[in-house]
Amino acid sequence: MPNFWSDPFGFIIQGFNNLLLSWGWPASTVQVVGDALGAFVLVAGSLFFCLLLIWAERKIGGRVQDRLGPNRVGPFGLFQAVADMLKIFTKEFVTPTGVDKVVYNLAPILSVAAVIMLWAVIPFTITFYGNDLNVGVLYLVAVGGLAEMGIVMAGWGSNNKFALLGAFRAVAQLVSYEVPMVISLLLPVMLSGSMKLNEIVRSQDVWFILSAPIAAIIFFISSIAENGRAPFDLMEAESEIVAGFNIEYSGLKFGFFFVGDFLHAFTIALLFSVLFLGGWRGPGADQIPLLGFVYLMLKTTIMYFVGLLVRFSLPRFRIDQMMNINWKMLTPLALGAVIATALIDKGVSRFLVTLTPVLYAIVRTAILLLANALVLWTGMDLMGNVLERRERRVVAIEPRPVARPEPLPVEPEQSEGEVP
Amino acid sequence: MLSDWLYIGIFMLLSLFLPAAAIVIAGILGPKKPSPIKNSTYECGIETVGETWVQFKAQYYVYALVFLVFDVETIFLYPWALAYNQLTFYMVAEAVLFILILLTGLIYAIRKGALEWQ
Amino acid sequence: MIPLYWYLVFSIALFCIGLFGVLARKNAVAMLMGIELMLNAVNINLIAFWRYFFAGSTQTDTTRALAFVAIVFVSAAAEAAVGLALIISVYRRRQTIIPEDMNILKG
Amino acid sequence: MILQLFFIVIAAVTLISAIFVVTAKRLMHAALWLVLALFGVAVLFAFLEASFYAVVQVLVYIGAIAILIIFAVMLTRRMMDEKGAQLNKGWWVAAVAAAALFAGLLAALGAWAGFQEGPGAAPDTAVLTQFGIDLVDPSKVAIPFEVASILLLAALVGAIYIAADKKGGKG
Repeated sequence: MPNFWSDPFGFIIQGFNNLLLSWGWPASTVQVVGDALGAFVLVAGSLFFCLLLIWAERKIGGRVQDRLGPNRVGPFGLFQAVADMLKIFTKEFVTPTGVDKVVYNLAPILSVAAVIMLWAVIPFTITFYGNDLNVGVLYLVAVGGLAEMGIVMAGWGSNNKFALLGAFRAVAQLVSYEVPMVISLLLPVMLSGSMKLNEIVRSQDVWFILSAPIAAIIFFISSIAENGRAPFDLMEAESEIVAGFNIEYSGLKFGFFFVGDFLHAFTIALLFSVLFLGGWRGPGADQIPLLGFVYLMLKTTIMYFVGLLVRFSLPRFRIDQMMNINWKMLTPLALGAVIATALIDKGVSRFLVTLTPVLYAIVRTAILLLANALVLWTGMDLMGNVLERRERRVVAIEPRPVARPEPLPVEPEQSEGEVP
Repeated sequence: MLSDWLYIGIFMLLSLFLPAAAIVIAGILGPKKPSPIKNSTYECGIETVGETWVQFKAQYYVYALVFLVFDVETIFLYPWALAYNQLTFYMVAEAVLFILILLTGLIYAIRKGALEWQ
Repeated sequence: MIPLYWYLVFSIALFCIGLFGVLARKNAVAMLMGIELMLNAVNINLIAFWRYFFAGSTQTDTTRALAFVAIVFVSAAAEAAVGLALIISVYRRRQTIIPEDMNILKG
Repeated sequence: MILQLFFIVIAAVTLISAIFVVTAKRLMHAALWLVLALFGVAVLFAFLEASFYAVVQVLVYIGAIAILIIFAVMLTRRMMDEKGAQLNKGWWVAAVAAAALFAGLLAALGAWAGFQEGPGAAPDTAVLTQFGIDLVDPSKVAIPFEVASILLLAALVGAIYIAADKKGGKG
């Protein structure tokens, strides 16, 4: 029986199971009921946690843009998000004519469910983790793919030309940014030898951001694009097609698209810290699971803050720039990183086997770091002159629009004196 | 193995039903005053012009296509990545050949300009 | 436990529905959906046999079935990609994707 | 016992959505029913404890192929197509042929000996790692591994060559 202070989650679960067993329920039903309750807590918890995220995002956004952010309702404006929630719960659902009922209503639910389902496999502490699925990493990407289905349904279901166009531009962006994400996730799986997220965290004696920095950068960039945030937020950008795919939604359905959006921002930080920053690992995390949870939350808030800074400081990309970045820079770089890491690590590890485990880890990480630096340098160099050459050619061709005054209609000389 | 999927199944059902329940509650709470103007599709205020089914460029199709090819490539690469620690250098080179073949596909798509956004 | 023939009956049913889709549908894209259903039925069959005979056994190469299923995935993806590309290019030139109208070769 | 009930429910949902895929009036509805059918097949893979293929099914089929089909449906839309009957004239011949095939295969299945097989031992979690090793083991399945990449390359190059509109976005 873990004592309460060191491991509250384990204590509650253990206590609950013992209580049910004492009522004489068979072990299987206790396990199922425990699963159901754990799932309910996680799902409901993540939905209400989103309120805190909305408040945090608006507050930090305000401070970054040198303004206060919500501070009226409650201390530091904490209850602003709750007030917004109550308001939006009583909003009217305006459903336009000719709408495909089932598809129209299923879209917001699917786009929120796709984000919440990511929480099922995240390991919070050494004892408390949602589920140790042995295909955890692929499950994350597959569930991320379901969000695109939600967007397609939203665009097509609302029977609106602009929503349809907006939805397909959004899906084109999401689909193309999932390629570098899937390839960069290969590296943590390679280095840890397992797809279980718990196993990945446990084998991160050296954080994977050190031994696979390129994969970490590409994963972070493509998950921001997958979330449709700041530099890649072409989906609901004002300058683009009206309001993207969620034009025809109102009330809580419209709200749920943004609940999914805010929750996804935090989930990205959580996944990044689990996959690349060593999850709950830290001094003393094995003995005291609560400490592990604190470490995880610390790393996640830092990454969440970095995500917000990126969101509030970078201007928006044009859609062709966005596609160029993805297909010409991120995907080749991710493939290069996988190839370089695989070859160099396998080639070198034969000679390192004589070293002591600690030294082995350090030297291997140093070599991997070098490999990544090499790939990054050649990538940037290659990318650089490819993009420049194209830019120079394009600029050379087009006549530069110089503000030249209109040639005045030249009257014949002798009419100089007349007043026009 | 099955208990994992039982948990995932329960989790999936719950994450579909809780938002749906919230929407149903909001539907009950919210006022219902439909009017023909309110229910017309939103087109920046002007009447909808022409049918909703609008034409598209083939550009979207090419993105989904390249994504499909690289997605299917991961079916082979993830088991290989799982077993990476027990592989010899020759086996790793085989997988690198696999990646290189598909990298040439990507380079072909880039050079042909299919991935540009017209 | 679930006996094996349940899976086999299910995959036969799915295969026949897919076949009906291919034979009876007018639209070329709908025919492709029928083909996808048939390929899924094949996958179900393969994995059912793998699970009931090879999964936990100690024979040497039990993963041959998994490789077979991976190849079915690859061919389904390649077939869908090229098939849809053909349909789009035919649509672009002939403005129709009804198989009956594509009878230019009839002369 | 509950497992068998689950199986029947999932199989029924998948077959019904497959029937809708085949008979849906509007093409977009057929595509969305296809997504539900593919999801049912993924759940069946999970029943068969091939969890790698359950996740790959969701990732590849629903994440990529269904999106590709929906894009193709969108690219080849014409108002006239929607109104006409979706089934061609000889659809009942196809129905009879499919039913005959179903009966024939069932008969063949009945004749097969190894029927009362209960499921064998559950696969241990290392089967996927073993699959990874076999994929690149020259004496096992390394050849299909490389041939698959060549097939994918051919599909990619061919589809791009055909689909990329040459006259600058007239498509």
